[in-house]
Amino acid sequence: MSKDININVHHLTRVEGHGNIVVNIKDGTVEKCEWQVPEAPRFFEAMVRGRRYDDIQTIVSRICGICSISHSLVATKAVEDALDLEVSEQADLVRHLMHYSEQLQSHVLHVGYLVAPDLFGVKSVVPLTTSATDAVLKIVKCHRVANQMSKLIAGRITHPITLTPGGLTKMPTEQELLDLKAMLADCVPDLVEVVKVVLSVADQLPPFERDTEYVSLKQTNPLYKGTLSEYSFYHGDITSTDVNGDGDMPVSKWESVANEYVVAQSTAKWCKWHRDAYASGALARFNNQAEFLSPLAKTVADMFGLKKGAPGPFMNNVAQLVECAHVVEASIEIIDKLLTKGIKPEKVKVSPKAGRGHAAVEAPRGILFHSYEFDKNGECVWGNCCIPTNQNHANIQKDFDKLVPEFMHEGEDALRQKMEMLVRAYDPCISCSTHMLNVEFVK
Amino acid sequence: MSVSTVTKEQFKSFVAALVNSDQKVVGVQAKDDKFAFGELTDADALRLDYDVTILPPKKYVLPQKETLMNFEVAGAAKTVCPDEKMVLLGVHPYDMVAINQMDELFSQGEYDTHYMNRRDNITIIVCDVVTPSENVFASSMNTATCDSGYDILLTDIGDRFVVEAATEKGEALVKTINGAKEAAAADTDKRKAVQEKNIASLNKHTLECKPSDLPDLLEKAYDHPVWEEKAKLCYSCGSCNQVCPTCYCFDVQDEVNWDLKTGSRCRSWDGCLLSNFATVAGNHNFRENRADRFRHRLYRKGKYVPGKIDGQIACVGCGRCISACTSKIANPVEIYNTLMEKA
Amino acid sequence: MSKPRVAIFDFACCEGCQLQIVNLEEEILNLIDVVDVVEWREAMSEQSHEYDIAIIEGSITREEDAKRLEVIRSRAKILIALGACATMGGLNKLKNNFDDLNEVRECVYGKDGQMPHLNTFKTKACDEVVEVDFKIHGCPIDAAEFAQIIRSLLVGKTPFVPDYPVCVECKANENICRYEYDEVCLGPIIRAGCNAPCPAAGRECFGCRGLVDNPNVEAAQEVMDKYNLTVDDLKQKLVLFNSK
Amino acid sequence: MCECCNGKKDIYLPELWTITKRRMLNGTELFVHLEKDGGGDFDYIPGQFVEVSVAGIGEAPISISSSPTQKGMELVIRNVGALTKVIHGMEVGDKLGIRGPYGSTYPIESAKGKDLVFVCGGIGLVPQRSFIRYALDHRADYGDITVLIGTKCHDMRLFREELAMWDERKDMTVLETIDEGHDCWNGNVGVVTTLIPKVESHLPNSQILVCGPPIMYKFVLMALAEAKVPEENIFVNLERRMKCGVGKCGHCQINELYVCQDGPVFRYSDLASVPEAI
Ligand SMILES: Cc1cc2nc3c(=O)[nH]c(=O)nc-3n(C[C@H](O)[C@H](O)[C@H](O)COP(=O)(O)OP(=O)(O)OC[C@H]3O[C@@H](n4cnc5c(N)ncnc54)[C@H](O)[C@@H]3O)c2cc1C
Ligand code: SF4
Ligand code: SF4
Ligand code: SF4
Repeated sequence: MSKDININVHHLTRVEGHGNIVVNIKDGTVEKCEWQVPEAPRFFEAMVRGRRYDDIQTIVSRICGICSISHSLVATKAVEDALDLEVSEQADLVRHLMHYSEQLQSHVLHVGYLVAPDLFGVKSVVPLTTSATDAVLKIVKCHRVANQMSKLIAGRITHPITLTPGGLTKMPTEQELLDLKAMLADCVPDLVEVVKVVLSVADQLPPFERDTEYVSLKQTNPLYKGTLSEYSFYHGDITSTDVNGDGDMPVSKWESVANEYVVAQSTAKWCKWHRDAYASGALARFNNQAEFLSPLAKTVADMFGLKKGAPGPFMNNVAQLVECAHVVEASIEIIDKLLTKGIKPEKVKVSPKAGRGHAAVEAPRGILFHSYEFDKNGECVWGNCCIPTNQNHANIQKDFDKLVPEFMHEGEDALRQKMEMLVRAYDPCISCSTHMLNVEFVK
Repeated sequence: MSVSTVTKEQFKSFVAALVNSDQKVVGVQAKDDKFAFGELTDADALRLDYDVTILPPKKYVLPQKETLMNFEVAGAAKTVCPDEKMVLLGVHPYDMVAINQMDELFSQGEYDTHYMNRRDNITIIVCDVVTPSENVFASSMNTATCDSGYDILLTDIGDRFVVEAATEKGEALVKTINGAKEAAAADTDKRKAVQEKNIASLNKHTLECKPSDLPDLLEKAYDHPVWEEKAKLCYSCGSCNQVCPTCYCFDVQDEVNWDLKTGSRCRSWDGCLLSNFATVAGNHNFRENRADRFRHRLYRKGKYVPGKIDGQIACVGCGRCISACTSKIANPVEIYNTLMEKA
Repeated sequence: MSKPRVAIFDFACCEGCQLQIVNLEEEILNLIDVVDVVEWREAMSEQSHEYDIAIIEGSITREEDAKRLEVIRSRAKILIALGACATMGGLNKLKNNFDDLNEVRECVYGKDGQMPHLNTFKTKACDEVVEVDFKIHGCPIDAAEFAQIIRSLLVGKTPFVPDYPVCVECKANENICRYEYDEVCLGPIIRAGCNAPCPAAGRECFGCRGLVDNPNVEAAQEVMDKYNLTVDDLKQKLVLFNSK
Repeated sequence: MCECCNGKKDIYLPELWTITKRRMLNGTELFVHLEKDGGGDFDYIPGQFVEVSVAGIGEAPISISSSPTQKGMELVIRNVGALTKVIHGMEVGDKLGIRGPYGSTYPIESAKGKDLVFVCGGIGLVPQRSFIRYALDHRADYGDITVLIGTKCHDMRLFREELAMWDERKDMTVLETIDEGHDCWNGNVGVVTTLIPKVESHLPNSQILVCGPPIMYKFVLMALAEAKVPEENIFVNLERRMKCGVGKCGHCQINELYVCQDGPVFRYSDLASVPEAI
């Protein structure tokens, strides 16, 4: 086997994660090992300038199709923070449903369509449609349920419509919620089947671990104390496995968590908090709040032997499955709560004022921060977004630094495959985590 | 046929029973701040006190989109027959008049089986107007009440409904209302009073001529400046067409299934205000100017369609186009009255 | 007959439109039954230079992207622009409203704004770079419309794309018009085909499908007056997806 | 027809016909000869049209170009859009869906014993051919037959062999012109109206039948007015967008008239109060 390895994976064009992998190994020595992000910059922070407060969520939703709900939600919250707007309890609960629908949709898509082919040793989900038709149909069904849920609550599947600063433009009816609940309950057995399918090939996840700082939200909203939503996606302070409850950061200070910096190998900015890199995402949430998971979610974690404190990036895929189970059960709990109180029509009236606001939510692939400032007419004068994929870039690099020496003896193909799988494990974004890593070998 | 009275409670029980039967029941329900016809699943949701529905009940005789036939691509086709039976509950008299006109138009000359089958499968319960809508002018169009087309006529006389069965179908349904009593003269008098009130008061806009004068009026108004004036603001959005109970123009499109071997031919609503309604190959548009399209609608209502149905004016005064037009230019009364000024 | 080969490519965008293809759910299986998807980075590892139909998502903002698109065009028999970014530049054209793109760079990246990989030019729609055969409108596209257009093409039929405004579908769905709440809605001048989900969800149409062929924008001034709105209110909305 | 339709026919349901001959007349016009599957009656009169469809693609009105004196039916289809493009790709043996015949007819009865002058612009020759052939097949019933044909350019001329045969005949006159001159053309050059003075003396007592592109009518009718042709003697064959062919869909309306029922052949004098017609 040659001692030289040159991996050059290039052209992943996308805001949240078109990436390149470049590895040069000469005579067994790693000369270069880089995770690069060369996406076409789109300048969202500039594009919101001069736009009105009620258009912000519409604009930034387009940062990413797959986490559009999270972007819309966090922007809406940041605007509400800036304009001092209160959101009703009912609207808050309904927004949770909307957010859960995206977690479910994104996780199913990621694990089911994008990671599963790796585990089955195929290049895409296409061959699985014939070799594992039943499993694929179950994945599709869970995906569809999540999408129908988005459509009902958010007005459509991608790029939500109903979000508006101060509340929602439309509430679901009680009948619609009842139907949704039935649909979610009906989806549980299919989800369990999907979990079992993944479990059956889980040994294909590379045995790789690295001690990592995990950053996520932590529930602080009293409304959700003692409920399944205590496992927070939507409210709370910023916490990390390194602070252990002592030194949580309020969301308004997110910039001192992310500590963004520009690196030459990337158009996207990188982040670090207590160490030189941190990870966010499903595993980070799990590692910080596993005790609040729903019963089924805990069962799923047990099936995979996933324990709080798990250090391996590949376990993020498992944590996503755990969260799928969790959000289904948490959604049902919220629907019950909404139905007990009854849905009341709401009309949102907002008067613009000057101010600066910050917000954070957990996107499926990690913690997401937005901040905006508005003038007295409600026109945006400044904006800043920090997306989870960027927060994970540095950590991906650190993982590479450890993974390459550990696995280079397996040869180029196996190494490249592991590196691609590692990037995908972070679910950086649908585009990055797909299999179209265009690999060229320079011999 | 019978004329009876029922209490509101009795009527509600009747609706509840109907809803619980395997019969499809469509009725007027609240939709946010407005009203719409929709499938009724709960008798309590029925709102017979509504002012006007967003869309007229024409959507049940001529749906927004319906399949005419299924086919094999480049091969033979097979008719799709609408055979769903339904009770349509709470049609206002002006909308009934509009359906009567469409019945005539779709059955005269070439008989349209798709429309007519749908129509034959519907049992219509008309109810006299309780709350006038903001733009209704049925009084001007002689459509505040109606005397045919329905199976049952319902009038709210305060504490009770007067229920008149007008057909065998209607009679059979009325028989299932528990507690219906034969209407006394006092009840029918009250009904008459309601109807007379409507004849006088469903008139938020007043047409300053008899409807039957419209064809002659239009005869001389083709080059009136009002067409250009109004149409300057026309978006060609066809909202006025869509919401009109008497507009029935349609488009036909083929759709292919995923097997690429089968598909269906569907018709859907069209509108003469839409900019390409009269465009043909070579991009020649026979009604290219907004004003020409704008005028065409008012001529259809007041002259062209009447020419096909014994002079009945094809505007029933529901006022929907007035509310629906974002540019606020579609009011037929305002236009017809303007034409008279000059004349 | 061999199945048509389809390749899907993305440029600057959020990839939400590709996601809508995935959102066809079970129908995706029908799709791969009738076409050979030979390249689709979002979903599979394979790549190919030989395809009949190229589907392009995203707008063009860099020299290297323009070149790549030209190569794709030269290989494809049919080129389809997928979604607002591709059909008209979409939201990405918001940045074109700034006179100086340098200012934009620095606004986002501060002193690092001069790094070469941040070089972009004004956002372009696909048809500003190469010839486009069909456009599938929307941000994001409507999955059902996408399916309808693809099936039409596969049977050799020119797909039906409405050239009438959103109001047509909005009215057919019995939404309450936003103007009744004195809100600006772009529905009267924006191309239909989406089935008016925004008014149905209680808010205005913000124009993601682009203008109809012959919009009556001259009427706007007077019409806005009728609702105590201003043309500026209208422009504020129009700029989101319909910047030049 | 189905049980639930009260024994009524579905007016929208096409019947299949098979293409038995096909040939391109020029770069854009396809000629097809069709036979009805399973035989059966199909009675039509010159001037009428059929709704032609390919299931899955769409439907469009197409004039019948053959004469009822012939067997089968002939159509000429210009490649302009979704449906016509697909028909152009069809072979002998392929099938078309046909509904009809629909619409008004040429005055084959009332014109008996009278002279006929056909003014044809471009593809306008197609429906006129139906009457021309009919008149030739009933030659004794009609007076002089004159056919004026204007075509945009030499390459677009239709039915060239047939025109040559007509030209040979002693019992009819054919005059042709093309808009732009061409090397292989030594005939008339100019628009079709330039032929009218050549037959002017003939006109006032003839039945004039006009069919061509939308812009042609205005000029031909002006020339005919100058030649003092009474409007009752002029018949125009009009085209409009059409979806149903049976007077329901509203697309083909010209003021109160429906092209599918009141037309496509109109007596010009009946169009006096129909401003949208010409
Ligand atoms: C009575 C009558 C007789 C006719 N006889 C003949 C004949 O003998 N031979 C012949 O070739 N043609 C004839 N035509 C014309 C023929 O019906 C049309 O050209 C027909 O549209 C072709 O159908 P298509 O599906 O191929 O074109 P389409 O795809 O329908 O469209 C062709 C063109 O029409 C316009 N158009 C159509 N639909 C739309 C739309 N939805 N929005 C905007 N524009 C649209 C466009 O300009 C488009 O390029 C006749 C028409 C009539 C009314
Ligand atoms: S024209 Fe207007 S008022 Fe008259 S029936 Fe139609 S929608 Fe109603
Ligand atoms: S509703 Fe008003 S703006 Fe729209 S087409 Fe009709 S007249 Fe024109
Ligand atoms: S809400 Fe918008 S799209 Fe709907 S009818 Fe009103 S203006 Fe048109």
